[in-house]
Amino acid sequence: MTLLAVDNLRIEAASGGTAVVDDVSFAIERGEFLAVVGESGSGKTAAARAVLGLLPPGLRKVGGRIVLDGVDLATAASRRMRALRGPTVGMVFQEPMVSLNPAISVGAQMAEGLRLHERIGKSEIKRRCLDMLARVQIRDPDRTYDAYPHEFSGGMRQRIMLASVMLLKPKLLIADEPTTALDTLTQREVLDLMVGLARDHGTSVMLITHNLGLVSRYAQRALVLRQGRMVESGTSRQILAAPREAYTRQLVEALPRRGAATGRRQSGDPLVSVRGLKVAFAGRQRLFRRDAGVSAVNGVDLDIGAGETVAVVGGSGSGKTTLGRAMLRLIPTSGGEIRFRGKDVTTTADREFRLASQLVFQDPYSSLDPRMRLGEIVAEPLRHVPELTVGERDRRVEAMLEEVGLAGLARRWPHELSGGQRQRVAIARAIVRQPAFVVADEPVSALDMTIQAQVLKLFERLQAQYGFACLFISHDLAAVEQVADRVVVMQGGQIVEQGSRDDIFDRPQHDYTKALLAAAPVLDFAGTAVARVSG
Amino acid sequence: MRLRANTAIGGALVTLLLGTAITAMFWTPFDPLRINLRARLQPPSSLYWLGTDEFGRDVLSRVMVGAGASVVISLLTVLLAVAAGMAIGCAAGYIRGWTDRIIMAVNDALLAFPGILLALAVMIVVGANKVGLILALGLAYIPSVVRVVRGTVLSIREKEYIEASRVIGNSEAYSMIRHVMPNAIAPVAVLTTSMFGWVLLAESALSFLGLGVPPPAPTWGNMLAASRPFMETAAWLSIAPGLCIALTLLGVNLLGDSLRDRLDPRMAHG
Amino acid sequence: MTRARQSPRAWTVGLAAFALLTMLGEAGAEALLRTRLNADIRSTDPGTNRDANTDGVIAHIVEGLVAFRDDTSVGPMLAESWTISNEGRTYTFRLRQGVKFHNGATMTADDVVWSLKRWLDPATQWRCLSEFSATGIARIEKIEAPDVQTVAVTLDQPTALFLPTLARPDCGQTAIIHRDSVGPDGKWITPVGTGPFKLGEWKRGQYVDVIRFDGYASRSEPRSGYTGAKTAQVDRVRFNAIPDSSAAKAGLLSGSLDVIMSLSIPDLEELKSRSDAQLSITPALAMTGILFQTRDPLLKDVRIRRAIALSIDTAQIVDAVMEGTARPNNSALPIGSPFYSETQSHGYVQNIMEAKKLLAEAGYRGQPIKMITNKRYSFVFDSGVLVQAMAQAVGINIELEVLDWAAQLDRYNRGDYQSMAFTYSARLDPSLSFEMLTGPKAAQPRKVWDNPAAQEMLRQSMMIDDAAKRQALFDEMHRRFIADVPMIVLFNGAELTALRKNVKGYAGWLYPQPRFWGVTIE
Amino acid sequence: MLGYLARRLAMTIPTLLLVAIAVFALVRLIPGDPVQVMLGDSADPVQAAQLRAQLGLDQPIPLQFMHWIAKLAAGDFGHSITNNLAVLPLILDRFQVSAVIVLVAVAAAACIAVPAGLIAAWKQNSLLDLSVVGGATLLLSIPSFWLGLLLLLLFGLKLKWLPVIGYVPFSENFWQAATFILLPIVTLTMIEIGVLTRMARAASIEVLRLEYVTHARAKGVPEWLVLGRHVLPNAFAPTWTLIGLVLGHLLGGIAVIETVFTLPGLGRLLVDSIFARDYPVVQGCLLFTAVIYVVVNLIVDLCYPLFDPRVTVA
Repeated sequence: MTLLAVDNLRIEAASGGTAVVDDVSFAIERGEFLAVVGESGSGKTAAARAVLGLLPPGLRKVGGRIVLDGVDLATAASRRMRALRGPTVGMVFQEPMVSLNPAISVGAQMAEGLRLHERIGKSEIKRRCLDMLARVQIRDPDRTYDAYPHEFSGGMRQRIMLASVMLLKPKLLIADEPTTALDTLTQREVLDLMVGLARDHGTSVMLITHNLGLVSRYAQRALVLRQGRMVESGTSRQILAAPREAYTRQLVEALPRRGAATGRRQSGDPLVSVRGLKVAFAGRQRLFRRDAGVSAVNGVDLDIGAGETVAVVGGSGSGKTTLGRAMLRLIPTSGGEIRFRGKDVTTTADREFRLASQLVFQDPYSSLDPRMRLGEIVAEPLRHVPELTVGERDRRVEAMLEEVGLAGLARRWPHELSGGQRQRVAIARAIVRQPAFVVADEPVSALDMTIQAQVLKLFERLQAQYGFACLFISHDLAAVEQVADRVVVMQGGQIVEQGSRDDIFDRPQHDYTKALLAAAPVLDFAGTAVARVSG
Repeated sequence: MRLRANTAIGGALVTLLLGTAITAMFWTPFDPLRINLRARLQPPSSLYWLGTDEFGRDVLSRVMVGAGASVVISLLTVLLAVAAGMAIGCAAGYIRGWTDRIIMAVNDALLAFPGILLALAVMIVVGANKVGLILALGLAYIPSVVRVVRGTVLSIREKEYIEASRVIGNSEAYSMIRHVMPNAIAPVAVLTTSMFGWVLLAESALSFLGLGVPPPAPTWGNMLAASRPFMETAAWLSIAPGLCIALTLLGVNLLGDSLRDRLDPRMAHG
Repeated sequence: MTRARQSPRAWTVGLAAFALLTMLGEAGAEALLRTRLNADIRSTDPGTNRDANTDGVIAHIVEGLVAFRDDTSVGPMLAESWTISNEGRTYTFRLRQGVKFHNGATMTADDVVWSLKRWLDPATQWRCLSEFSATGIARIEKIEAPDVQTVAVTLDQPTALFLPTLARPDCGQTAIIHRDSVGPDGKWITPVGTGPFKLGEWKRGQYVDVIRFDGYASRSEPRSGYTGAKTAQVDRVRFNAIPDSSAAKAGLLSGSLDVIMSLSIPDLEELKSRSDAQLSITPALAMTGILFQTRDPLLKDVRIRRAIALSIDTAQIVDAVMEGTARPNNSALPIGSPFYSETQSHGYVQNIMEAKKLLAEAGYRGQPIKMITNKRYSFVFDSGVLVQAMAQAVGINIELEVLDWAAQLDRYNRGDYQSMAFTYSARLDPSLSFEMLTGPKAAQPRKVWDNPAAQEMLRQSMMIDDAAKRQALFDEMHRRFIADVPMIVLFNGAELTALRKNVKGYAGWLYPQPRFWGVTIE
Repeated sequence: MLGYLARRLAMTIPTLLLVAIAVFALVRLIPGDPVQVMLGDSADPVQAAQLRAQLGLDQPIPLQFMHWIAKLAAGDFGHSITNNLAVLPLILDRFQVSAVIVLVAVAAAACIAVPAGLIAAWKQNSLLDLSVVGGATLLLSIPSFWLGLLLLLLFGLKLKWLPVIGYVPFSENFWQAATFILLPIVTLTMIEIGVLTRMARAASIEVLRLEYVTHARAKGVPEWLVLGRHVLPNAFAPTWTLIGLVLGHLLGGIAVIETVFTLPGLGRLLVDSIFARDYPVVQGCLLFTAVIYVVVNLIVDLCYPLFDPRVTVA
């Protein structure tokens, strides 16, 4: 029996009349798991909000019909709508940091829904909340009940969120990118919990995601959206294994895959070599004492050869970003040494090392000065190339921009560009001085799938062309698999395993590495990618 | 682009203000300084549109000339406060360490005084004239600017493009001038518009407390202050300059809002 | 009445009601007159730690040998009469009989000698001690009491100012007080005087009361200045310290005050129309005018100063500024002084042509002249604005600079100004009126008129006691004063006092201080 | 908590010391001195010198400063030069007047402004929002004393509902006192409504955008409860900080309003003392004002966790 039927839905921006969702139809049966797949701007979130009748300000539904559990939402009064929200349809949001009210205790937020929708006593409410907290594997439900959201990590908050929604046993659960902000391991845990709970309560799930791996792992059916329009729908298997539409194919192909083993093996002396590196963040300075510090990197040994790509993987808090920053001497180290071309650069401000090393940032929005034009941004590193004339410099900038596919855009401002284009600018800025060593800190994780693929490809090509060594920091194992020569796995500030790419991916030794690989969402169909769920 | 209501109204009011100020440079109905003891405290009439004051001077002419004086004083004051505040705030926010601590300690100490009283005291020290007024009010508002600028600089410092600049090999001073300052200008611009309003208010408040721009040159503030004893007998004396101040402030505030909306579109309305 | 400290706890309706009840219970037959001071008095010790408010209250409690009359001449007070001998150097006072101190003791020559000697003791810190030093009017060589009703004072040189100085209110009228006023260590306790009122309760910061002295022995002639008949008709006078003049005005209109003094001109219009208030407008001795710095490179040229004087219409200024409560006066002597004669009424007559001619002769080409003024006294400020406007009509470029009163006083005392609109407080003797203007600038920078001939005439006027001779001197000084234009006197002020309709018998006089003897409440 | 309090108080000491130095220096920089004011135009140099010696003003400035600080440390603010009253009781007395007005006005303004801002944000871009923002901006643009004068003109002179000027302490007659301070309170309230409404609206818009609001709605929570429970407490936190700043500044700075309504408040005392060069009172007032500012901010910070449990004061 159909739980939700959406017919010819059309949503427009209130101001301009631009369609955000245009003629979208789909249905969800009871107990079914539907994935709605799309990149940014596909209208997938707007469509989901429309089901709740909670479109954000600035958007309005202008056409189509939504029937939820036999109720046509267009005719439902707001009181009727409120009665539906909660017991009939619940929603889990993307950003765990802002989806719980910081001013109200966890228990009160969970109880709020129960109090509104069910006539049960206080103690019964509390009992059910505690049960649910235990169900989502919160360690200390009693303490959690009275605690405030800010005391929990992102993964824990997402569990609390899930618990508070599932408490009402909704018939439909809408999950809007529920794990995008979490690291791979946590992502897996939360999603497994969600699916388990949904199964227990017979809840249908509408999962909104851009991650095809999740689709293949959890969803029975999938719907692909692009710029507000439906591209394709069908069973997950059919869509992923045999996409009919070009766009769907493009999405599937954009999944990173292992390249041929390159010949970029470490040979001779390493370009950058790190021994026993330690980074500790000082505690807060109090009036008379200093709080105990946190050790973020704790005794790391690492060699990177010229032209080699070494990937650092690990969950959040593993110290991988700190390692990258420390190796570029952007944050002070508290122990160990860094050598560049055999020279100790740990404590001295070495100009040669500074000019020969570069960094590509994760967030393309904050890494470009909004008050500078692209040409100026890319030209800035060339200030420190002394013998360059103005004409030569301009030529090099223009050539570099062309190299990253932004020819002729030197006069543009960063805010005029898309995320992918910005990341290209950031890469151009890093490469223009032809560095020997580049640290790329999650360079693609903020980008859409198809864009990720393009940027990774660009990065590979540039590396081949300019021959710089690269420390590639990522939690996305798929991307790592595509670009890395060697892989270093970090946990708790230490390296737990390192080896060649094929060794790590095919023959992981350490439990943590195995867990990471197991959690990585990959397509488990024959054809495009190989499932590597370890036993 | 859609013309926003606040941009339109604010722009119109400010244009009116500037137009009046410029017109007054060349023409006013009467000499704003000419005393006519035979026509004292005349209510508004066809001859004197806004009436005359206790010395028989034409209120309309004085309001017109006062527009220019008020604008110039407010602009220069804001300029002084923003320029000094920017420099100090940037230094504190970027150098940090002891410099920052000392600057902020002094700044906090200054902030602990009500600005208007600080200005009053400074005004007595340097003398009640236009320069003194600009100096006094400028000084009184520098701490607020320093505070905003420092906060902004501290948040910009954490932006990745500053780190990028460091990675490139740029010196701290270069990063400061090339990357931090330009990006700190936007929030300061918003502050500037509201400060313009504060200064206009403070100028009139100072006059009210007995120390403003010296007569006979009219400013709205000293006109308003002088009107107080005639509240009951000649209300038009206080209504004209008061309304001018209120309308100008409204215009400036609305323009400030539209500027802020442009920087932070989420706050937009209408 | 319970005067609870104003604490939040007291802001309850209950307590307010209690206060109301006690207030009602207290309302008896006592005749209470309530007036206002703009600030609390500084002490009860006459002529030492004092200001104008202190003087005004103290004048109800203590009296001196002599006192000013209504026309600022000096008349006997505790003295019955006096004779001057020894070439004007010895003053022999015959004391009145049966004068009682507040403690019941009868005044004798011994009390007078003790009091005078106490004033002359530097430890007393008498304000007017310097007048009797080498730089002052004369030194006192001897104070004797030949008998119980006679006191003789011998000076080192004759002076016309001896009696006026003794009578000066700011000198505490050189009060004759009983020894019980001070402790054995000489420290001040309380004024045990001979006045028509005794000191009552002094609630610092709020009010000071004076209570009728039933044992008062009044003079027989009618009330005149600080002397004549002084009978207290009310039981008690309360001087409330109310700093804000508007609040005081509201107090009068609401009936919580009976008398308020020193009203401003704008207040006048408002109060005129009120049926429950009456006004008392008296010419005052204060003097408002425009001061010039004769050492200024520009203003040292008398032609420019004169041009300014000729550019203005004094009568019009006074009329606009004082709303008809004062008359124009270009003389240093106040209108109402016995020495104000026909000569003094000749001042400057507006003459635009002449002014322009003088400016051309002086080679004046619009150089700015700074004029300091203040907003504390609206009549000073308004005078400045009007003089500026009138001078502009003949091409004189005056720039006004508004200072606060204290800063202006500082500039005045240092002589650091080009010109200023200024107001002088009351001087009770014509010599003193000139003395406040005349003097060598090198030694006394605050003096505006540095003319050796005038200083010599002033010195003589202080020595001679003969009225006709003094008149001749003052007339000559006036002519020179007008010719030199060290300043332009514009007008003497007016004392504006408002009273509730039921207050009878009040009269202002030349000296701007209230007198509550002879006043009744109906 | 106590430790935090102690630390915060310790941190204010250098600030207050700086304030004290600044105050003292500023006061002595002002031309003219109390002796000249007291003696007026008849200041005889000998007398003036005598009086200066009596008041201790003839000593070197650093020495005067040391004396003042030493006495301050013992809690003695000195005595007024003009009327010889002890400074601290004088200040406290006047402060009561200002404090009542400011506290009542700011509380009233907050009670009106926060809901108004919340509703405007909730109905963002509607006609209601536009009129709330417009009204608030208008109130923000009116000079406080002018507004005060207009209110005086209307209610005091034309309608004669309220007394025009004056002041009666609450201890004397509660209702009469209330009539005297009603207009000043209304004036100040209207001005502050402008500032606070805009702040509350901006903060509410920020909060309304956050997902937990949608989360609450997605649970079926009715709209009034969404606003009351989820938006208001979170939007109030930044407004609360602003209220603290406003309070801190107003408590020392409503001289203008006190002048319009002739109230014997702290601001007036300070202005009058500056004009009288009453050094001990000026110094005392300015220092007191600074202390109030610091204390109010401390209280605001201490209360902040009530609205935002993320902030702890430990």
